[in-house]
Order: sequence, then structure tokens, then C-alpha cells
Amino acid sequence: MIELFNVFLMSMLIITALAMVSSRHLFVTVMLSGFFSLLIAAIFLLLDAADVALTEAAVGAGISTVLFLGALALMDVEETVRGEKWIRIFSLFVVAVTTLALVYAAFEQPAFGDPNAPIHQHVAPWYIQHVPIHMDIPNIVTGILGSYRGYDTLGEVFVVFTAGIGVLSILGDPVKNRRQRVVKKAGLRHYLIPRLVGRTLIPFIVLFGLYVQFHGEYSPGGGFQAGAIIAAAIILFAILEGEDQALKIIPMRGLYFLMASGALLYAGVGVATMLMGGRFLEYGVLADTMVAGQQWGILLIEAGVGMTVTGVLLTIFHAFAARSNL
Amino acid sequence: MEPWIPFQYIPLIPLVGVVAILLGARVNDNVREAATLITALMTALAVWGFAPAVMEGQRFSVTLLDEVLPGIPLALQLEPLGAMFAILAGSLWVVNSVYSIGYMRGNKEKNQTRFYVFFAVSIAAALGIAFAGNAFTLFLFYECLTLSTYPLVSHKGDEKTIKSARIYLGVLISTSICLFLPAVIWVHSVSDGAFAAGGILSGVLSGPEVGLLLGLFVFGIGKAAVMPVHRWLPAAMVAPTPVSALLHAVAVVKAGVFSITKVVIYLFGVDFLFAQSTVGWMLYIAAFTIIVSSLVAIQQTNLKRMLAYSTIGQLSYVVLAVSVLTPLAEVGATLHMVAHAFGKITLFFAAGAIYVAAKKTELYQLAGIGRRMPWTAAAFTIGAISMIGVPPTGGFVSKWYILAGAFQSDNFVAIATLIVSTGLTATYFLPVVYSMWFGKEIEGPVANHGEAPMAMVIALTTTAALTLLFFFLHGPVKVMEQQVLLGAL
Amino acid sequence: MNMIDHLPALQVIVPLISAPFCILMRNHMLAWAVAVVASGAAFSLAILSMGFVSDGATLTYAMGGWEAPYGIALEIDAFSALLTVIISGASLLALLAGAASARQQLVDEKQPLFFSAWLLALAGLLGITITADAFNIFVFMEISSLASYVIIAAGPHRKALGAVFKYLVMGTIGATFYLIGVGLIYMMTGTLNLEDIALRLNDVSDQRPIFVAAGFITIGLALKAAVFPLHVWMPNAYNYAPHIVSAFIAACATKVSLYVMMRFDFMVFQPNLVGHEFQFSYFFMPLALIAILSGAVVAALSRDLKRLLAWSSVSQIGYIVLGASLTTEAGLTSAIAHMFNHALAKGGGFLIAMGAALYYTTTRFSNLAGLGKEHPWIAAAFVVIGCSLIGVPGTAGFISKWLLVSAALEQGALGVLIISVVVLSSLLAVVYVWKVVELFYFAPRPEGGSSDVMQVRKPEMLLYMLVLGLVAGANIWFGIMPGEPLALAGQAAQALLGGSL
Amino acid sequence: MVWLDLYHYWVFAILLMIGYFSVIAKRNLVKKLIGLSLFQSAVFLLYITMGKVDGGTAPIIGMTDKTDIFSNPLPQVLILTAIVVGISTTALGLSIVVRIKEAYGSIEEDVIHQKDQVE
Repeated sequence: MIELFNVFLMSMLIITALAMVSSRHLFVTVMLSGFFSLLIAAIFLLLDAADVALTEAAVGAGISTVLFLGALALMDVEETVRGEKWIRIFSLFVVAVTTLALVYAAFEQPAFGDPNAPIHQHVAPWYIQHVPIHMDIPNIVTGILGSYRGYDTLGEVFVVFTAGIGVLSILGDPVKNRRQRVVKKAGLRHYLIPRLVGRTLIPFIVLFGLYVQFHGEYSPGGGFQAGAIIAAAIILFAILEGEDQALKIIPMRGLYFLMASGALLYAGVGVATMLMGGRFLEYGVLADTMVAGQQWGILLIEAGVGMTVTGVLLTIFHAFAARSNL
Repeated sequence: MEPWIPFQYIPLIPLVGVVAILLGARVNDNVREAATLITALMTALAVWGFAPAVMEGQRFSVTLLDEVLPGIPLALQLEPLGAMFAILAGSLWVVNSVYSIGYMRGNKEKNQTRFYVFFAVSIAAALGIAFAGNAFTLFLFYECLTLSTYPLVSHKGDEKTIKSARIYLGVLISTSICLFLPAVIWVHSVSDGAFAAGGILSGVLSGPEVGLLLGLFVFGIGKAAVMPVHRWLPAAMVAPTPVSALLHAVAVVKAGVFSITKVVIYLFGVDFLFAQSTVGWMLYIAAFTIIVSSLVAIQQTNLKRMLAYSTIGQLSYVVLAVSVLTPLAEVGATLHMVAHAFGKITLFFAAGAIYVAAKKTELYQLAGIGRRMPWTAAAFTIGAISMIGVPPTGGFVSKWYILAGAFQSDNFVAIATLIVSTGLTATYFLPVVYSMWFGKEIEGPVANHGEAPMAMVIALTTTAALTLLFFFLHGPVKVMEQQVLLGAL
Repeated sequence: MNMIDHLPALQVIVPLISAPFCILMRNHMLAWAVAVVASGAAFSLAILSMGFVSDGATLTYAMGGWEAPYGIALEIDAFSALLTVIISGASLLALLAGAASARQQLVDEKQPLFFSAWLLALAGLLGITITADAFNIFVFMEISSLASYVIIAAGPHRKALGAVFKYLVMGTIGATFYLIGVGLIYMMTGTLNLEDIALRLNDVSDQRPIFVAAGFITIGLALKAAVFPLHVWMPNAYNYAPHIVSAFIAACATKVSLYVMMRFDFMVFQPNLVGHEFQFSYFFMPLALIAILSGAVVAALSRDLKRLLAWSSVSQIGYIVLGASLTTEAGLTSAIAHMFNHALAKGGGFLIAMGAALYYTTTRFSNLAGLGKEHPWIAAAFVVIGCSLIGVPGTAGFISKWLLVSAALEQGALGVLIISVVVLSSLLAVVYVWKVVELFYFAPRPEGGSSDVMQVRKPEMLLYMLVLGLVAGANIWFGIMPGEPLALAGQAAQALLGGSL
Repeated sequence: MVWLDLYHYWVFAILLMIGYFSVIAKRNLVKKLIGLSLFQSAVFLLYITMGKVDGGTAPIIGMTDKTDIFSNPLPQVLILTAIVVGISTTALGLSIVVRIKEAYGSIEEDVIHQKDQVE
């Protein structure tokens, strides 16, 4: 039964993808891509990847859609020009070659779900076995993410950070941009129902975000998802009440600070472990016992991730909004 | 004379001179030129200091850097052939400096400091070539010389000059990169590439490979101006005359033929080449170059261009002598390098003096100039007869040895070439000499002129005297060259 | 633990941590100073670790105290040490020289963001170089790429935007290809540590997915490394970037991708894939030869100094790939040595462009005519650096060319073809370098040229001239005394062919 | 049946192709970015698929009674990172598109190209 549902979702996925690409209306494309993200998140969930599903839903359906819409507000939403014929033929050729390579690779792969596949024999079992011993938390994904591959996650935080300062650098300071343009719209302040519903929802969203943040060791979630959710709450607030209000709550300087301090908190934990005689990000030295140290470390770095992600997403949102009268 | 400085530092003297010239230029022109002269003198003295030791059979060698490239050091050595070239370059630099001062001032050239600086750098590079201890080092300084003479050739900086300088650089760089460099890498990949008496490639290479490698060297060393890579030489005539003198007599072309000689003697080995069947073409190429360049020289109407083609031919005498591959001819090759240097520098000095004093450059304008500039014309005459090879000039001595060498191996091609080319050389020089003394004067750009500035006259009479002296006193050179061959045989 | 043991980690972390500090600086000079200090620290660390590995040792570091393959391992060997020196050195020198140029081209208040992104690019590149984990390479590749997009997009001309977008799209495709390849490998081995992969691939009998993975990884990285014909993003990106960025990125960015590619192909795939050597060789050699020639031809036709230099990079990257495609120790040594030497020459070239633009606003030839008369030292430095690009003996460029030709000589008949291409392109290099030399020295200054458009501060200019002199001097120094980089390159080549990480 | 055993892989391949095609062939910059994120999503699917174990559960200890079989957590960790990288790239790309639109008045590559040529 589950298989059948899976096949259904997969087929929907392909159909949605085709529709996305072929639609000439960019608005439709963007909405479809949000839908696509939800579908693929569902598939991830079926494939036992709860954390990934949550992230994909928050990012793909949420953040990415908002960004695209923010950008589209500035542009023609019609795709007017079709590529020349030779480009299309060339593209088809390149794509065909790649496909052939992938098909060629297919037949000597382990079958789907095969428990004897190499990846289930090496490294991963070690993680499953050792997470309870080393850090005693239920969510193995969090354990790997935060500690065994904590350096990757540090890199990930800095990727996000880079995107934040990148957008700022490319689009310019939102506050200044808003001053230069005449931005009349003050959110949806004059629409009572959305405002009412929205305002009641926002505290719950924030609460949910905090739960995801601090419960990441036990259930799906963690700093990144939490950051995305909290940012979404504030973005919602900005849409309802207007950007200026949102910027009053957390001004740009505060966002800078949030971005930087999140990243610094993460890296700082690493430096602290170094100073305390361990290796970089070796949380074990943070407390008396290995397990306690690991838990402290993961908690702290997840907080850092959450701060940076919230800061960056809000910054990006403001930067786009200041350009596009959203 | 005693060596007063280790030989590997000699190339540094001109470089120190560069600093002195730059500093001197800040004070005034006189100080600057004094710096040039003193540097030149010091250099000459330094190289002369080694002459007695080298003639007694001493050899010096030193490794500057152990491994520039894996297994390849930057090595210098002082052996008779190089010592002779260094002495030639160092001494003529002194004379040339005296002359340059007169020329540059008399002609009111711009950027004189730049001129003296790069002149000194060129000399340093030439000394580096002279002392090169292996093929890699030779190549290194060879390229340095090419680049450091570029600013001299392009000195004037107008469009025509730049075009010619482009040809100069283009031909020299491309031949060296395309042919010389692969040859050098080839040599180093099959041996250690160090110059050694008797050659090092014997037994390493065989058959057509030898011919191919020799070809890469002969055409790759574009400075030797063997046809068809001679194009740069007439192009370089746009340079100021002292530069032409430097190029033709002192540093550049001599560096070319010197490099070929060095490669033949110390890399291949005369005996080894003599036994090869695939190297005979070198003789024919040289003979061809001699004849053709003489024929072209006959058709020239511009004095400096005529001298340029004459140089191409005279250089190939050296290549021809080398490729005869007998001991006497090798001696002749070296003697000719020196004899031609004295003769040709005299001719160029004379041409420059005429240009400065009378602004005349074309052959027909020279008629009767001997009466206004007797010293210059006399020097020109001596240079010309040395080119033809008439006693009592240096040119005769060297031709004599080459001929003798050719007879040693019954090389009739070489003998015939020498005889024919002597006739041709006479054909283009004697009419000029005749009209200088006996022709009826044609009004030139400058109507009433006398001799060129004193410095120039001193310089050109000195070199003319040297040309004559060399007829009598070529002993040391012969001794040195025989030293080389003793090592080789 | 001793601080020295942390060397590999510090190498990445120092610039990484400095980046957030940069944006908190309100003053643009302070931000610049932070970037300089961080780069300087990274450079000193790189020199330090070079000292440790020069006798053939490797420095390893288990991140988080978790041993590989469970944790992420860092590793510095001869090859990576050379790369870290190139990267951090390029960053430091470009920053020092570029203070004036950054002020000319960037708005003051954007500079903290700019320098922060700069440090991230630096940290990303260093991170790629030092890590021994296939996925970690991806993460740091993305840091460096995103940061590079940001600093290139800071270019004042609107064409910079188009160039960056192209770079972003192609770079992301490249990275995703890499990710697909790593995924396939992971599927077949269950591990991400490079050494462990190489080990476990021995036992994998089903070679098809591995073969395809090799293809995806190689092509993905070739895209990032701008290997012909995947170089289309590169000339414009280098050309329209701020001058200070061109000097940095052009010196090191593509080389890092080549480095990763060489590690994968020689250490991971070569020992485990049948016939991989030939495939690698036959795939890249023709491309490299075409790249060498076509890049040089376009460079020779350029009418703008930066464009010329960018296209010359296409050709010079071809040399590196060519050396690698010989798959011999001599060939690899020449490739790795050329990474270093080309960084010197090309970084220096873009420094010249930077200096020229300070005085004449653009680097178009029409503006630069006669530069030699007004700024003789800049012109002189160009002559030296140009000679290095050509490969004149006595300069660094000559060393790599010598090694390449020697390596080609081992190949017999094929070697003759290679040598003739190398020789031909050297001649083209003479053409494009000498075009500029003549322009600098002999062309007359344009009438009423836009001279001195910005006020140049004395200390900034002094710093610029010092760095320029240093780079030009280094081009000569390493042409005469190439011992250290050559030794590292030789070691690296041996390690690559030895098949051990 | 080998073909069917790999059906997730085929879906991955098809999605990859669709995304890849639109990145190369589409001239609209936003469309290119959408294609790019589709392209990346396909790779996410590849990773997550290979981590699935028959009869396994999400790798969270104590969520269900069957504690003995978990799906492979490592690919999930990798993809979490990759998703973040993807959105970062998209955000940066979009900001560049916004600037391009302002500078050129269009987001069609051909139009931009023409305007560059005119200059």
C-alpha cells in the first residue's frame, strides 16, 4: 500500500516538474515549485528521512517560494523569449549524454532498500551503535550532524552566512534602499481578517520554532529548521504589519549581529574545546563526562545555527523587500 | 696581469656599473659617462687578468646554484674559448663606450641613461654566455641578451623603429624557443649537458639524431644569422650606430657564433661530428649564406644595410670554418671571430662618425668624403680590406687559417666559397673606398663639416689600429684556441 | 594538545572566524585591516606547515576528535601545503596591494561585507585544500564559490552581473555533478573519507557506477577549473570582477579545483579502475592542447589588459591539465609546479591591471597607451611578469615550461606534437605580451587622457609598489631558485602516483 | 526485476534531466534558477533513496518499538547540508537577477546579450 502511495507521489513529482519547466508564466512556475517541494518532502518522509522532510518543507515550500515571489514582484512574470533552436538541440544532446551515463551506472547498483548494500555495512552502523554511547541522544541524525560531522555543519552555517552577506552586498542595505524609494504599502494592515488570523498565529509559530530548536536532539528538527520557522514568523509579521514595523523589532544592525554571532558561537565552541585541550569541536572536553560534554556542545552549536539562519533569512527577506515593494 | 676578482663575479661588474650609471645620471651627464667608462675599464681589466692563467692551461669552474631544475645546476666555467670571447667583449666595450659618448652627444639622442644602462646589462649577459658552463646556463644568458638588447634596438621609439625591433625580437625569440630550447632540453635529458673538452654526446646520440640536434642548434641560435634566420640583422639597423657596432662586432652576433662554436666543440666534439654523415649540410648552409649575403650586399645603397649583409656573410665564415671540422679551421674560426670584430666595429664606427658629422647614410653620398674626414675614411679603408682579407690586416690571418684547415681535409666546397666570396666582398667594398677618396663630393645635408667629435675619432682609430695589429699579434688567440683543441683531440 | 598539532584546523578556522568580525566593523579601513591580518595569519600558518611537510611527512587532524572514516579528517601533505601557500599568499598580497583599488571601485560602506566575503572565499579555498573528506570538499567548495560570486559581483560594471550569473549557474552545475559522483561512490563503498574510499574501492567488483562517478566528478571539477571547453564562464568573470578580486581569484581559484580533480583521479580512481589512466589521458590531452592554443590566440587579439590576462589563463590552465594528462611523474611535477608559477605570473599580471586602472580608470588598451613614461616601475614589472608568462629563462614560467617539455620528451612521437603546441603557444604569448610592452613604452599618451582620476594616497601607493616589486621579484627568484616549490611538486607527484593519500 | 527495483533511481534521473535541460536551454534567468534548484532536488532524492532500508524506520531511537532496524542516517545528514547550500545559492542567484533586471530592464538572456553588444 505504501509502495503504491510512493509511486503515486513520484509520478506527481515528475508531472509537477514538467509543468514547472514548461509553464511560460513565472508566477505559476514558482507556485508549482513550492508544491514540488511539499511533494518531495512527503517522499523523504516515506523514506524515513524526517529531518530532511521538515527542512525541505520549510525551505523549499516556504523560504524559497517567498524569495522567488519577492523577486518576481520586480519583473515581468511572462517568459517571452524561447531559446534558439540550436541551443535546444545542444541542450538535448548534453542532457542525453548525461542520461546515458546514469543509465549505464544503474545496473550494477544495489537494489533499493537492500539492507546488504555497502552503505549499510560501513560507517553508518557505527554511528547507530555509538550515538547512544557517546552522546546519549535519540536522534542519530542530530548526533552525526552536530558532532561526528560537526565540521560540515560549521561549513553549512558559513554557507548560509555567505549567502546573507552576499545578498546584502549585491542588493544593498535595505534600510537605505527603502529610504531612497518611495515605499507606500504598509503591509496588510487594512485587511482585518488576515491581520487577526496572522497575529494570533505568529506566537504559536515562534513557539513551535523554539520547540524545534531545543528538541532537535529528541525528534526531527534542529537549529536550521527552527531558524527557518522563526524567520518565517517574523516575515509573516512583516507582511501583515509592514516592513518598518518588523525592522523596528529587529533592526538591521541587530540582524548583522545575529548573523555574525551565530556563526561565531558555533566556531567559538570549537575554539573553546581547543583551548580546553581537545581538538576543534571535540565537545567531550566541555564537561566532566563525555556524554554531558557532547550534549552541551550540540545544544550550543544548534543555537548558533538557529541564530545565523534566522538572521540571514530575515536579512535576505528585507533586502529583497526593500527593492520590490512587497 | 693577475686575476684580481674571482671570474664568476665578472658579469656582476657591469651590473654594479648599472647602479653607478643610474646614480651618476642623477648628478650629471659627465659623471654618468665616467661611470660607464670606469665600469668598462674594470670589466676589461678583470677579464684580461685571467688571460695568462688560461693560456698556461688553467681552468676555472664554479657552480652558482646546485639545482635550478632537477639535476641541472647554474654553472659557470672559464675556458680558453670563453675567455677569448669575454676579453673581446670587455675590451671592445671600452672603445665602444668612448665612441658612444661622442655619438650620443654629437647626435643629441634622448634617453641616454637608458641607453647606457641596457648597454651594460647586455655586456653582463654576453659575459654570462662566455662563461656558461652548461647548455642550460648558455640558454639562460642567451635569452637575457636578447631581451636586454631590445631596448637598445628600439631606442628611437618611432613607428619604423618599433616595427624593426619587433622583427628583431620576434626572430630571435621564436628561433630560440622553437629550436634552441628543445635542443637544450634534449641535451639535458640525455646527458648532464655540461660543456666538456671533447664533447659529451659521443655515444649518446647516433645517426640522424645528431644531424637533427645540430640543426636545432644552428638555426635555434638565431644570433648567428645563418640564412634563413638572418632577417633580424638588417632589421636591427634602425638602432643607433654604437648599438649596431655592439650588435655586430661585440656582443650579439658574436655570441651567436660563439655559442655555435662552443656547442660544436664542447657538446658534440669535433671528432664525433666529423665521423657523422648527417651533419654535412651545415657546411653547405654556411657556404650558401656567405655567397647569397654577399650578393645581396652588392645591391645595397645604404651604408649600414650593406654592412649588415656583410656581417651575415662574415658570420657564416665562422660557421663554415667550424663545420670544416679540422683543427686548423677551428683555429681559423676563433681568429675570424676576433678579426671580424675589430674590422666590423671599425666600419660601423666610421659609418656612425659620417652620420654624426655629415648626416650622410647612403653610399652615393660618400663620394669625396675622405678629404673632409681623413681619419674616418682611413679607418674605414682598413676595416674594408680586413673584410676582404688582404694583408696586413686581421682578416687575412683568419682566412688563411680557415683555408689551411679546408685544405687539410680537401674540403673544396669551403675553398671555393672562400675564393668566390673574397671576390664578392671586394666587389662591394672597393668601389665605396675608391669613391670616398677619389670621388667628387656631393652636397649632403650638412654642407661644411669636418671630422666627427673627438671621442669618436679616437675610438675608430683605435679599432683600426687593432685591426692592423691583429695581423702581427694574433699569437695569443692562436695559443688559446690550440689549448681548446688540445683538450678536444 | 600542542598548538602546533592544531595547525591544519587553524589554517581554515582563522580566516573563517575572522569573516563575521569583518561585517561588524563599521569602518572600511578596519574591515580591510581584519582581512589583511587574517590572510597574514593564514599565510604564516601555511609557511609553517610547509616546513613540516617538506620532508615528506603529512599532518593529519581528526576534527571533533573523531577518527576517520567516522569523523572528518584534515590532512596536509606536500601538494596541499603548496596550494595553501599559493592561496593565502595570493590573498595577502592582493589585499595589501589593493587597498587603493578597493577604495576606487567599491563604496566604502559595502567594504566590510566585501572583505568578509573575501575571507570566506579564502577560508573556503583553504578548506577544500586541506580536507580529506569527499563531502566536506563539497561544503567548502560552496563556501568559496558563493563568496567568489559575491566579490566578483561587486565589480562596478553591469556586465559583472551577467558574468557572475553565468559563473553561478555553471559553478552550481559543476558542484552538483561532483555531488552526484560522490553519491555514487558513497553508494558503492559506504564511506566518504578519501583514503577509505580508495581502500574500499579495491573490493568493489561492480565498476560501472564507479566509472560513471569518476566521469561526473572529473567533469564537475573541470567545470569549476575552467578546463576547455568548460571555460566559458571564466574570462568575463575575471575581466569584470573588481581588480583586487581578479588578482586573488585568478591566482588560485581554478587551481584548487584542479587539485581536487588530480587527487580524485590519481589517488582514488587510478588504482581501482581498469584503464582509467588512458581515459584520463585521452580525454584531457586534446582538450588541453586546444585550450593552450585557442586561449593564446584570443588573448593575442584582445584590446583590454584584463581580458588578455583572463584568456591567457585559459591557455595556462591548459598547460597544467596537459602536464597532468601525461600521467607520468615528470608530467605531474610540471603541472603542479606550473600551478605555483602561474599563480605568481597571473596574480602579478592582474596586479599590473589594478595599478594601471588606478591611474587610467579602465584597462582598455586605448587608455593604457604610454603608461611606461608616466609609471615606469609598473611597466617594468609588467615586462618581468610578461616574460614569466612567456617562459623566458630566468623567470618562474620558464621552469614549468622546461619541466613540461622534458616530460613530453619521454612520450616519444606524441611528445613532438606536444612540444610543437607548447612552442607555438609560447610564440603567441610573446605576441600578446609584447603587444602590451610596446603599448606601454612606445605608444603616445592619448590626448587629454583621463589621468589621475582618483586621489591616490601615498601609503597605499607605496604598499602597492612594494607588493608589485615583491611579486615581480618572486617571478625572477623562483626562476633561478625554484628549489622549494619544485621539491614540493616532485613529492606531490610521487604521492599522487604512489596511490596513497 | 532490476528495472523496478531501481524506480527511485529512475525518478532521480528523470528529474535531473528536466532540471538540467531547463538550466541549459531556458533563456529566462529565473527559469534557469528554478531549473537549477530542480536539478539539485533530484540529487537530494538520490541520496535519500540510497539510505532507505527495507523495514527500517527513521533513525531516531525510541520513536517506535522496532529499535533494531534504522534507515541510514548519514545520507540524511549530507542532504540536510546540501539543502541549505541549495537555498543559499538560489538566494544569491535571485539577488543577482534582481540587479540584472534593474541594470538591463530584462531578465531574458538574449535581450541582455543584445544590450551588451550595442555598448
